Amino acid sequence: MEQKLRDEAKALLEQGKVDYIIGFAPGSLKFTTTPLITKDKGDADRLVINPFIVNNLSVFLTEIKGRVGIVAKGCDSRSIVSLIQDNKVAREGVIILGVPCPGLIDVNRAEKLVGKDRDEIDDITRDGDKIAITVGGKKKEFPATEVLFDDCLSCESPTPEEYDILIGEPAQLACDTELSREKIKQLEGMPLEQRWEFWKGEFNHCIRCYACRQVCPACFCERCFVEETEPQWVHPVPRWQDNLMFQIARILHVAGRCVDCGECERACPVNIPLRSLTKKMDEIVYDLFKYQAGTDKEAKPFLTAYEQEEAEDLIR
Amino acid sequence: MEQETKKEAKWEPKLLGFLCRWCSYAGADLAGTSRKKYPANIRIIRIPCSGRADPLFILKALRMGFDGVLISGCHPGECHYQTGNYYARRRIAITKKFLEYLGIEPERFQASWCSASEAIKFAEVVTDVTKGLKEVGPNRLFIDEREEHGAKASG
Amino acid sequence: MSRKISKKDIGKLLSQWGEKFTVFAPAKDEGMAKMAEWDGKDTSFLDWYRNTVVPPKANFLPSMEKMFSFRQGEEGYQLETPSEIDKQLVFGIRPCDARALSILDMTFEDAYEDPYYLGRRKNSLLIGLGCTNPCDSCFCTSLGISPTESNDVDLMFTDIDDEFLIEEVTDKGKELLASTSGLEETTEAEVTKAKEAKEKAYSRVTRTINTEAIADRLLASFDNQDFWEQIAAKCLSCGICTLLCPTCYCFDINDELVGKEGARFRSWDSCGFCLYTKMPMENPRHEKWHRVRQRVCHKYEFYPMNFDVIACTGCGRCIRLCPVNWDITQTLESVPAELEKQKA
Amino acid sequence: MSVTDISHRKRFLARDNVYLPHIVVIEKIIEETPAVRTFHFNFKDEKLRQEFTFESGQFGELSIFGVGEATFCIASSPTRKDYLECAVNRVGRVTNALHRLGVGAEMGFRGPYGNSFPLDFMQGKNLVFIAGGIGLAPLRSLIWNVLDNRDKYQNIDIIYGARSPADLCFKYDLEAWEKDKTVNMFTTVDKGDETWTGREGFVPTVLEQVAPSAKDAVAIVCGPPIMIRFTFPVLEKLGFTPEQMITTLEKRMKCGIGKCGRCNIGNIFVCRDGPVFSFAQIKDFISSEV
Repeated sequence: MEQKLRDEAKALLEQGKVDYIIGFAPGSLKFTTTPLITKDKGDADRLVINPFIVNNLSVFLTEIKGRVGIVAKGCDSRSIVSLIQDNKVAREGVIILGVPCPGLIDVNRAEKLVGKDRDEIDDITRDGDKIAITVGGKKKEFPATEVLFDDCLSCESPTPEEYDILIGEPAQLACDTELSREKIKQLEGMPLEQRWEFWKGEFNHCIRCYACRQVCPACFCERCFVEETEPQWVHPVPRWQDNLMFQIARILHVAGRCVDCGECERACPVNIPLRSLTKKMDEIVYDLFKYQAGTDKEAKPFLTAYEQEEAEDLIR
Repeated sequence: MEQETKKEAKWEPKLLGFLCRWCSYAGADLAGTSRKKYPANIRIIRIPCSGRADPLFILKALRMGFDGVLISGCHPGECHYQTGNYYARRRIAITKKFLEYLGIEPERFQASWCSASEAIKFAEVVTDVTKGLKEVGPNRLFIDEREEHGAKASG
Repeated sequence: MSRKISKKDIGKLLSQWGEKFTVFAPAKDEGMAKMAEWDGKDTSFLDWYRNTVVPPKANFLPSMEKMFSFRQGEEGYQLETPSEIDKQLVFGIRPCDARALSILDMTFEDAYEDPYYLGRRKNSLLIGLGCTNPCDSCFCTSLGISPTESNDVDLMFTDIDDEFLIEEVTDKGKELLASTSGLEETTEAEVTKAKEAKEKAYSRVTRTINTEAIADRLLASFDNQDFWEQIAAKCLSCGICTLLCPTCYCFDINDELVGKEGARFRSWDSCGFCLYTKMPMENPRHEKWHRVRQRVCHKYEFYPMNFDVIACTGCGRCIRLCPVNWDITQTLESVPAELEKQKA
Repeated sequence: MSVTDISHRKRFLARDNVYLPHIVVIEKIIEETPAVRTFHFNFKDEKLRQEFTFESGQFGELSIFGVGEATFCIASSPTRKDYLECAVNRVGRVTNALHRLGVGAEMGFRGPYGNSFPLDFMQGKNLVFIAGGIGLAPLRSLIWNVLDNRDKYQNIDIIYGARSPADLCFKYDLEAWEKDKTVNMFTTVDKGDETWTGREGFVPTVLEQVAPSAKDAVAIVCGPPIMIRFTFPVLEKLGFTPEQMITTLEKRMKCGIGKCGRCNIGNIFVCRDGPVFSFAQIKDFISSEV
């Protein structure tokens, strides 16, 4: 699979069909990968496909000028579609190298399962529905659903729906939608006050690094509302009130664009369970309007469209 | 911005209304001139269309200490700009659901359609929303107990 | 001369110190490790602690702090500074983070003294804890720092199996030790054991960078736009690497107003943010590569020019926490040698 | 195994809180252009009024409590001690709030910070002042300073330009300098209007026409970055050495005292090491950072 990707990428650059290839290269730490953005066909040999290709590379599309060949998992391809819907990316400007993805391994979860840090783990391997973690020469097996990312467990498009070249066979996914929204279910079960207390506690940690925004392909505004000074919607000092307000408004802004790729939660250095917010928003949008982000490149973006009759029961 | 203090003997909710100038704002006017009684708890900001009501308005109002927010615009099909209220409707719907999920009492954010001639409806809506706010009590969402006690918040 | 204490007595020791100081120790908050006010009993951090996510600089330069409050009265504006903080004792600081504080001291003492940061520094004790299990992202040894030795702390603890060996580093530490009960003398054998442990830990830091002539190489590459653009390509312009860097100190100042009262706050800021240098008409660091260059050069070129020390301690946080694995050690490796520049 | 020792660099000294502003009161507001107002203010505290001193080229931080702080150069001359002046262009949150203030309003002031123009170096020399737009503000402090000690300096040329006649700041000063026989004043606008009878053209172009001699001269330049970038080459052509060209730079600043980090050009902090620089000091960075 990897070889095919490398060959295709090399060919695209050689034939001048693209100016850039965006893909994944091995990371500098164990069980990591890093985005590779290159014009050099020699770099194509560094491209990898493995269960750690976590980044949603479509975030780079809005800033790169030129034609791009981009490696995209199912969720990433939906982000690209969403960007096409928003006129941020021209379909003909990208060549999508679709990579079927049977789910990504959440290293934090693996760490917790074996009680060791990432660099103390010898190996993590996947065999179908089982994931084996080796520590100190001892191999322990876990059901894949316990080690994959939450967002992967409810993935509806493990094989990209939008692509130009598909690398490999369509993927099967060990889904567990219930497990995927377990945190949301927990929150929904709490009384209102307790929920608010929960988020208050979480956003007390927020340091306003804005990684959630920067990593999000749907956050493509040239200037974010949080940086406006007149009026100043959100106070720049990182106190929980404004941190939370920033995040609520951000998620309202990406409603209908968020494809549940889970990047915001992964990027967060202080472990705020952001996906419990974004995924919930996705559910709200689907429940009320039967709209799913990034599934139809011809569709009007969610917040700029309407039906004559919808959601009337929420308004007096 | 004024702040409610616990010391005040009788607490009255503060409701901030964003009213479309073509309908609800005129409706509020009509309610006044035709002497329809509605609670004085509402402070009104006139907006050109309910489609102008950014969710940030709601958040900022709650952050500033308003107990509730009301957005009111033209009935579907009656927008002065043809479609503004349709867009507003989607935003209102997702905002309402989302705020509730976060733990904000649904009474704190309400929306209504109310035409220029519906003075009675407007008065009813405001009365009803105010009643709801009285039931849920003062907005303490963004108040930090630690800061109230003068402790230093730190990283 | 050194002392020792059994690991199981660490709780007692911290309680004893807690009578005189507000004790901070590593704690996990929702899985995130940071220096938190010690709860009076939990010493489980001894089992899991490697380093915190939020660096201990937060104890001295918090992510936000009130600089002063103001009130508009009949007589005009009245300003009031916050009262001084309690004496703090930070237990378990790693040598890299302790060095980082010494590096920050230089900026905050330079030209004008920063009363908030220095006030906290003066009022604090640092108890170092040798790092016997460094992470794969650590490269402290390349920057003249040992994972187990430090002259930037007041006392230094070294893990010798069931006990900690305690060394005095400063007079402040000596004083503290003299007034601390429940410590035992060490034997020759234990001192040797500690020495071995230190050497072993030192050799476990395997990631290295070549700091030789790094400032010169960076200066020579300063205008090499191609190089910087390539380096910056995958950077997301978030603030993780800077805000959570123990030697990054940049801050923002903002006012908050409620009625006629308000306060001025300072909070962490990052050179990675586009608006950081934005002026009304223009922005000298509008492009991403400008900002990435600023971060790298500030640490490895400008800080050494001003203070004769590299403003990086090799703690590895920026590598571990980066969402796209942007690795500063790789960048430094790839800075073109000065020679090439001369050719061009 | 080696551990470097940097403890010798530690020292603690007690000092007053440098971040605490002094209260100043606005005494007069002068409307310069539609967007620029000059605020004439003084300390509320009588003792500070007496004791406060500064030098031409230094700056201060003005606070509007509840809105924030911004950096302004002091536009008045230290030779005129009974007040301070700052010219404020309305461009952002703080400056907008400043423009809403009236006479009698209180602000906060921290300063003076930064270095100043090298008067010793300038003495006995021919001076060429080159300014654009609101960039005249810091030079104005210096020009009045020089004119109040006129006999210490030789020839004085002032070249000042703005986008349009309406954008010319300190019109009353321009008039005074026009009348002053000891000063050669060249005022220009990028584009005149129907009432404008003066010179038209960009500042660097006018400078080329005026062509002041570089001999025993110092050029002091301040204006928008684009003007500065085009002015230096002209001066070089006229024979000015980098040491003879002096400018004062503007960067985004917050603390004003070299701590908050944002105003650096290379290892130089504009607030702490500047804002006044000779071209020799900054020419390495001029392409990308100035």
